[in-house]
Amino acid sequence: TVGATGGAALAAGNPKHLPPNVPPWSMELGDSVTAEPYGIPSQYEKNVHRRTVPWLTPTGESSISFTPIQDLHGIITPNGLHFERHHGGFPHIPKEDFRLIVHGMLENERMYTMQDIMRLPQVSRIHFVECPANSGAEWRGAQMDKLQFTHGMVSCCEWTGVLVKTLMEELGVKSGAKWVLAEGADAAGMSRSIPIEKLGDDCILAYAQNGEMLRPEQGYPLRLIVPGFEGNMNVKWIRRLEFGDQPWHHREETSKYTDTMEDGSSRRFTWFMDAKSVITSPCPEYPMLGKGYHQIRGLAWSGMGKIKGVDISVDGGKNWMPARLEGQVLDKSLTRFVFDWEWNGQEAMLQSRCYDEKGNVQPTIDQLREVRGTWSIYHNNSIHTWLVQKSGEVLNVQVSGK
Amino acid sequence: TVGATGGAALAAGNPKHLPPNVPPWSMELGDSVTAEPYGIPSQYEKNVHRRTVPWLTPTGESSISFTPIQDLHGIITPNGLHFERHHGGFPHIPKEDFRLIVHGMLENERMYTMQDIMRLPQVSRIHFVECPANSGAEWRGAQMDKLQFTHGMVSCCEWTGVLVKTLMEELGVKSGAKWVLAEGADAAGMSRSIPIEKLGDDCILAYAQNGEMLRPEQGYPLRLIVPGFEGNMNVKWIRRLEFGDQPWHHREETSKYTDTMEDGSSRRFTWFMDAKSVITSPCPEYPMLGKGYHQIRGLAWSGMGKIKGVDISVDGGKNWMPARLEGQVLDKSLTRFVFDWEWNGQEAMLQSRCYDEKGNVQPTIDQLREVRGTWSIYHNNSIHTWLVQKSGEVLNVQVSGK
Amino acid sequence: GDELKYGFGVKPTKEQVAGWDIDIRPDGKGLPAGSGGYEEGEELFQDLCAVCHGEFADGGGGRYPPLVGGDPEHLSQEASPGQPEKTIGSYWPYASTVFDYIKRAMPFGNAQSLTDDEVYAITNFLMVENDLHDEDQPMDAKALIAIKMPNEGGFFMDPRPDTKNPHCMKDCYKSVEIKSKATLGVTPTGEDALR
Amino acid sequence: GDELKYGFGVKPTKEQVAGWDIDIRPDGKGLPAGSGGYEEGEELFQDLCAVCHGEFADGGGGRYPPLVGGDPEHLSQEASPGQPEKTIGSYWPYASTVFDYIKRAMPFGNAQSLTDDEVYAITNFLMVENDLHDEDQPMDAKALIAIKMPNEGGFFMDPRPDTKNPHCMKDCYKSVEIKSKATLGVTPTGEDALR
Ligand code: HEC
Ligand code: HEC
Ligand SMILES: [Ca+2]
Ligand SMILES: [Ca+2]
Ligand SMILES: [Ca+2]
Ligand SMILES: [Ca+2]
Ligand SMILES: [Ca+2]
Ligand SMILES: [Ca+2]
Ligand SMILES: [Co+2]
Ligand SMILES: [Co+2]
Repeated sequence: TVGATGGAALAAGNPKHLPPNVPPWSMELGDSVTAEPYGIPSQYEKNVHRRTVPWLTPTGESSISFTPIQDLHGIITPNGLHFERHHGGFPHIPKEDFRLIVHGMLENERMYTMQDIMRLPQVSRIHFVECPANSGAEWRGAQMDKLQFTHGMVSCCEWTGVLVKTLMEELGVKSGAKWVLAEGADAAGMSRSIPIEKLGDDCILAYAQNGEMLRPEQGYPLRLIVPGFEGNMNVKWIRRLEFGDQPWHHREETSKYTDTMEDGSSRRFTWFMDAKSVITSPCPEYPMLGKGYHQIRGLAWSGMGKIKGVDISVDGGKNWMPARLEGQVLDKSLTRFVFDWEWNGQEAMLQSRCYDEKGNVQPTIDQLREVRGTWSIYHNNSIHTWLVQKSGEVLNVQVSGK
Repeated sequence: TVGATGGAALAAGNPKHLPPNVPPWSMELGDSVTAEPYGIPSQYEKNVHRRTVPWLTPTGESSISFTPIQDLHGIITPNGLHFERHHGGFPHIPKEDFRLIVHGMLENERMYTMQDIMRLPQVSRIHFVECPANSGAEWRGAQMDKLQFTHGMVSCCEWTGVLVKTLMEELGVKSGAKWVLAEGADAAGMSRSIPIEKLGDDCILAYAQNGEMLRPEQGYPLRLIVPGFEGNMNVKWIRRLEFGDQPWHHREETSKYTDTMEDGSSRRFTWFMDAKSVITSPCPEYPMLGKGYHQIRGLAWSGMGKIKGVDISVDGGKNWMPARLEGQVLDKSLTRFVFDWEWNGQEAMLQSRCYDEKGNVQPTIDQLREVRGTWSIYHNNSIHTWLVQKSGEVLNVQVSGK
Repeated sequence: GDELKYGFGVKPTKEQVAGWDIDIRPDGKGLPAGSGGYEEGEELFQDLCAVCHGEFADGGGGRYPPLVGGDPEHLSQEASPGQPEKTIGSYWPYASTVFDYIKRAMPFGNAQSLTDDEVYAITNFLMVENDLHDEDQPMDAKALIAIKMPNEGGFFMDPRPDTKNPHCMKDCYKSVEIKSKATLGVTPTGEDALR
Repeated sequence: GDELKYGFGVKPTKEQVAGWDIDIRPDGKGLPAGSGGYEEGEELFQDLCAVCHGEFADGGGGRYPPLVGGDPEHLSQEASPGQPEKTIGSYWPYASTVFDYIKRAMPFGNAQSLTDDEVYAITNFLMVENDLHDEDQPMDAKALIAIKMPNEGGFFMDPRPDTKNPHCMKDCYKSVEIKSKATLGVTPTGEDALR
C-alpha cells in the first residue's frame, strides 16, 4: 500500500471554513437561478483559459491559441476552450447575412441560407480537430516548457450539421468531379482542396459544437468538419464549395502545410492526422504530489480511426505496460487513457505510445526524424517524454534509446 | 419531391453583404486569438440562455431554470446552459476550502480535499440529469406554452470523477451497511438517502462536466452523479457521505419528491427516471417553415439503460413509424432521434414514443393518469403532443385516443 | 491507515465529524441532547420564521410553504379534489424530519444558526400547532421520537414499472380528441424569464 | 429545381457566383481578364505591401513573411542546414497560387480590395523580383501560366504511413539518453500569454 497523502497539507484552505466549522456558504443563501442566464466558470478556475505564444507568429490575427489540456478531463473540450488557428482574425458574422454557395461540376448549383442548411437531415459526431503544427516546435528538440504549448492545438467536440454527402446526393455530382475547393468568408478567404471521396464520406457542414451553435472563433455560423484530416481543412465560416476535377494548390496547401524532407523534396496533401498521444498528468503544469500512487492520465487520437490501445513507459521506452482506455472510444476522436503507477520518488522518464485500429503505432522522435528529417514543420506525432525529477517537477525532454 | 424553399425569403439578410458582394468581414481583419481567453457565444445567439418561471416558486434561491433544449442539437448540453434546481441558491466555494467527509459504517473514515479526490482513479461517463418535476405542470393538462418550459429540466454532460465504488472498496464497507446519506454544503444542506447497491454501482463523485471543472451552479467543486436517478439525488457541493443501515427519510424524500396517488397514498423512493422523449423540432419556439420536407427531431432518454428506439406519430397516436437514432446511443444518456417527414400543410398532431432496452415503453398521459391520478406532481414521462396548425404554428396540447 | 490502498485524505477527528454530522433518523439516531418549550418555540417562530411562514405557521397567505394545515385523512382525490394540502401534520411520515430539516436549512438565509435547544423549542411549537404534541410538555429527543405521525402509514415503496403501453403501431385509435391546449403567453418572455 | 429531393436554397445567379468565384487553378482556370506592368506593380507594392513585407519584398528584417529570397536548389539540409528559406521563388510549385492568394487575402487588413489589374501588376513585380519574369513584359493570364516554378518538381504525394514502430514491450533499449530539455520560462505566463 502507499502512503502519499500530501494532499491535506498542500490544500490547506482557510481553517475557519473547515470541519468542524460551518462555512458561510452553508448558512447564507447563494445566488439565484438565472443569476447567470448563460453560465460562466467558477471564479476559482480563472487560470483555465486559452493561451497564445506571441513570438510564434507576426500578429494575433494570424496566430494560434492553445487549449489548456492540462486542466481538462474526459474527451470533450468545452466550447470556450477550443483552440484557435486563424489566418485573418475571426469574424462575427450575422447569421442572416450568411450564404453558402455550392457550385461547379454539379447537376444543380445552389445557394443556401443558414435556415436552409439547418433544415437538412442532421448528424452528430464526436471528432477531434488538430492543427498539423501541433508539437511543431518539438521537431528540433524539447522546446516548449508546458503541456499547453507542446500539445494544446487539439480539441474535441460533438459536431452537429448536415453531411456534405447529403448535399452531393441531392445536387448531383457530375462524372469527372474529383476535387472540391472549400473556401471561408473570413479575411483570409482560407481555401483548401478536398478530395471528393473524403468529402462525400464523413465530412460535415457543422453549425453546432457540444450542442449549441458554433462559437465565432470556431466558424460561426457554419464550418466544414473533415474528420481526422489536417485542422485547417476544417474550413471555418465556409462560404463556398466548388466541385472540380483538379486540385487548386492554393497557398495553404503549398507554401504552408507541406512537409519538406531532409533531401529538400516536399510532401503535399499530407492530410491524415497520425496516431498520437500525450500524458496530461503529470505534466509541467501539474507536477507529482509525492511518492506512491499516481494515476497517469492522457489523451490519444488518430485521424485514421479508433484508438485500439495505449502503452506506458516510465523508463524512457525500455519497457512498456498497457494503459486502460477510459470512457468513450470513438472513431477519429480524443480518447482518454489511464494507468495506475506507484512512484518510488526516483527520476523517471514517462512516455505514452498509442496504436490505432488500422495498425498504426505512434513512433519515437528518432523514428520520425529518420524518415522525415527535422525540418518538415508539421505532423509531429512522436512519443512525448516527461522527465519526472525527484522533486516531483516535470520537464519536457527528448530522449534517444539504443 | 418537395418544394419548400421558404428559407431564402425568411432569412433575407442585408443585401450589401450577400453575393455577389464581398461583405466587410471578408476584407477587414477579425479579432485576434485570445481576444476571448475563455470563449463566449456569438452575439447573434444572445437569445439562447436559461430561463426561469418566477411564479413556479417563492424565491429565486429555491427555484429552477430551464435548459433551452429548443436551441440545442446532438446530445451534449453545453455547460453554460445546464438546467438549475437549487434549494438555497448556489454557492461559490473556494476549491481549497472544500472537504468531503466519508464516515459511518466503514472500516476507515476519511476526509478528503479536492486534490485528494482528483488523485483517485478517474472515470468519464456521459449521463443525463433530469429533475423529476420536469413536465410536472403538464399533469393537469397542457400548461406551458413553450418547449423550454415543458421539458427543459433535463441536461446531459460528460461527467468525470471517481467512482464511489472506488472509495467504498478502499475504505471498506461494514457488513449491514445498506444506505448512504449524501449531504451538500449549500445553504439547504440538501440531503438524500441513497441505496448502497446503487451507490456502489455506477455513481460518481464528479468534478468535471464536459471536460472542465464543474460550474458553480452545477456543484463546484464536487457533486454526486447517480445515473438515471432523480435529479436531486445528484447532490451538488457534496460535503458528506454517511454509511448507515436505515434510510433517513429527510425532507427531500418525504415532504417533497414523493408521489401521491388518487387514493391519497404516496409512493416513496421513486428513484428511476422513466423512459421519456420529446420532439424538439418543430416546437412552439421553432414552428414549421412551410410545406414539404421537415426533419422531425427530438431527444429520448431512460434512467434504466439505453434507448432502444423511438416511434413517431403525426396523427395523435393512431399510427406510428420508427424514427432513427442519430449519433451516440449510450446508457442513461440523452439520445437524439430524427425522422423524415413530408408535411402536407394540414393540421397534425406530432408525438414521439420511446422505448428502452429494458422493455419500458413511454406511456400516454391517459395511461399515466390511469395508474397515478393527476396530482402525483413528479415523474411525468408521458408522450407529448404538438399540434401543428396550418399556419405552421405549434401548440402544446393534450389528446386522448379511443 | 496502513490497510488503505491509496491512502489519500486523512482520518477525520471525532470533532471534525461531529461538526457536520447533523442528520437525524426516524429512530432518533442523531438527535442531540437538549430540549425546548412551546412558548419559547412560539417566540422564536415569530421572530425568525413567521415573516415567511406566517404568524400561525400556515403560510399566512404568502408565497412560502405552510407548516400547519391540511388533513391526513384528506389526501385522496375523493376527499379533496385537486392538490391536497401537504404540511408537517397532514403529510410527513416522521417527526425526526422536522428537527433535521429545521436544523440544516432554516431559517432560509441563516441555516445552521439555531442551537439544538432552539430547534427543539421550535419543533415543540410546530408539533403543537399540528395537534401532535401537548404544549405543556417539553420537546426533547425522547418526546420527538414518541410522536407517531398520522401519515406514516400512507407511504409505500416505488412499484414501478407501472404502465404498460402495448406499443401499438397501426390503427391504434378510431379517433383522437384534443383535451386541453396551453394558453399562449403563460410563460415569461424577455427579462421576466430571468429572475 | 424539380429533381431536387429537398429543394432548400435557391439557384444562384451567374453574377452571384461570379462575385465569390475568385479561385485560380494551376492550369489558369479562374484567371480573370486584365494585366499589369512591373512599374505599376512596384509602386503598388511600395504603397500597400512593403510596410509589412519590406521594400524589396524580402521581409525587410521584420515580422512578416519574405516574398523573395531563398533558393530552390537549397531546400535540402545538405545545402542549407536548418529551416530552408521558403518564398515564392524558392518553394511555391505554381505561379497561379501567387495571384490567387494576393487576390483573396492581401493586403492583410483589406483583403479582396485590389482590382484584377492591380493583382496582375503586383504579381508581375513579385515574379520579377523572384527572377521568374521579365520586367518589360506585362503580366496577364497567359504570361502567368507560362511561368514554370523552379520547385514544381519538388513535391510528391503523401506516402504515409511511413514509420514502423515495432511495438516492442520489453527490454527495448539497453540505454536511454536525454538529448534535450526545454528551457523553463520560454513560454509566456500571465498577461503575456494573451495577445
Ligand atoms: C426568508 C424566508 C424564510 C424564513 C425566514 C424561514 N423559512 Fe422555512 N422555508 C422557506 C422556503 C423558501 C422553504 C421551501 C424551501 C425549498 O423547498 O427548497 C421553506 C421550507 C420550510 C419547511 C419545509 C416545509 C415543507 O412542507 O416541506 C419547514 C419545516 C420550514 N421551512 C421551517 C422554518 C422554520 C422553523 C423557520 C425559522 C427558524 C423558517 N422556516 C424560516 C422560507 C423561509
Ligand atoms: C499588415 C501587414 C501586411 C500587409 C500590408 C501585407 N501583407 Fe502579405 N502577409 C502578411 C501576413 C501576416 C502574412 C502571413 C499570413 C498567414 O500566414 O496567415 C502574409 C503573407 C503574404 C504572402 C504569402 C507568403 C508565403 O510565403 O506564404 C504573400 C504572397 C503576401 N503576403 C503578399 C502581399 C501583398 C502582395 C501585399 C500588398 C498588396 C501584402 N502582402 C500586404 C501581412 C501583410
Ligand atoms: Ca449521522
Ligand atoms: Ca401560547
Ligand atoms: Ca378529517
Ligand atoms: Ca472557380
Ligand atoms: Ca524599376
Ligand atoms: Ca543555388
Ligand atoms: Co500536412
Ligand atoms: Co420520485
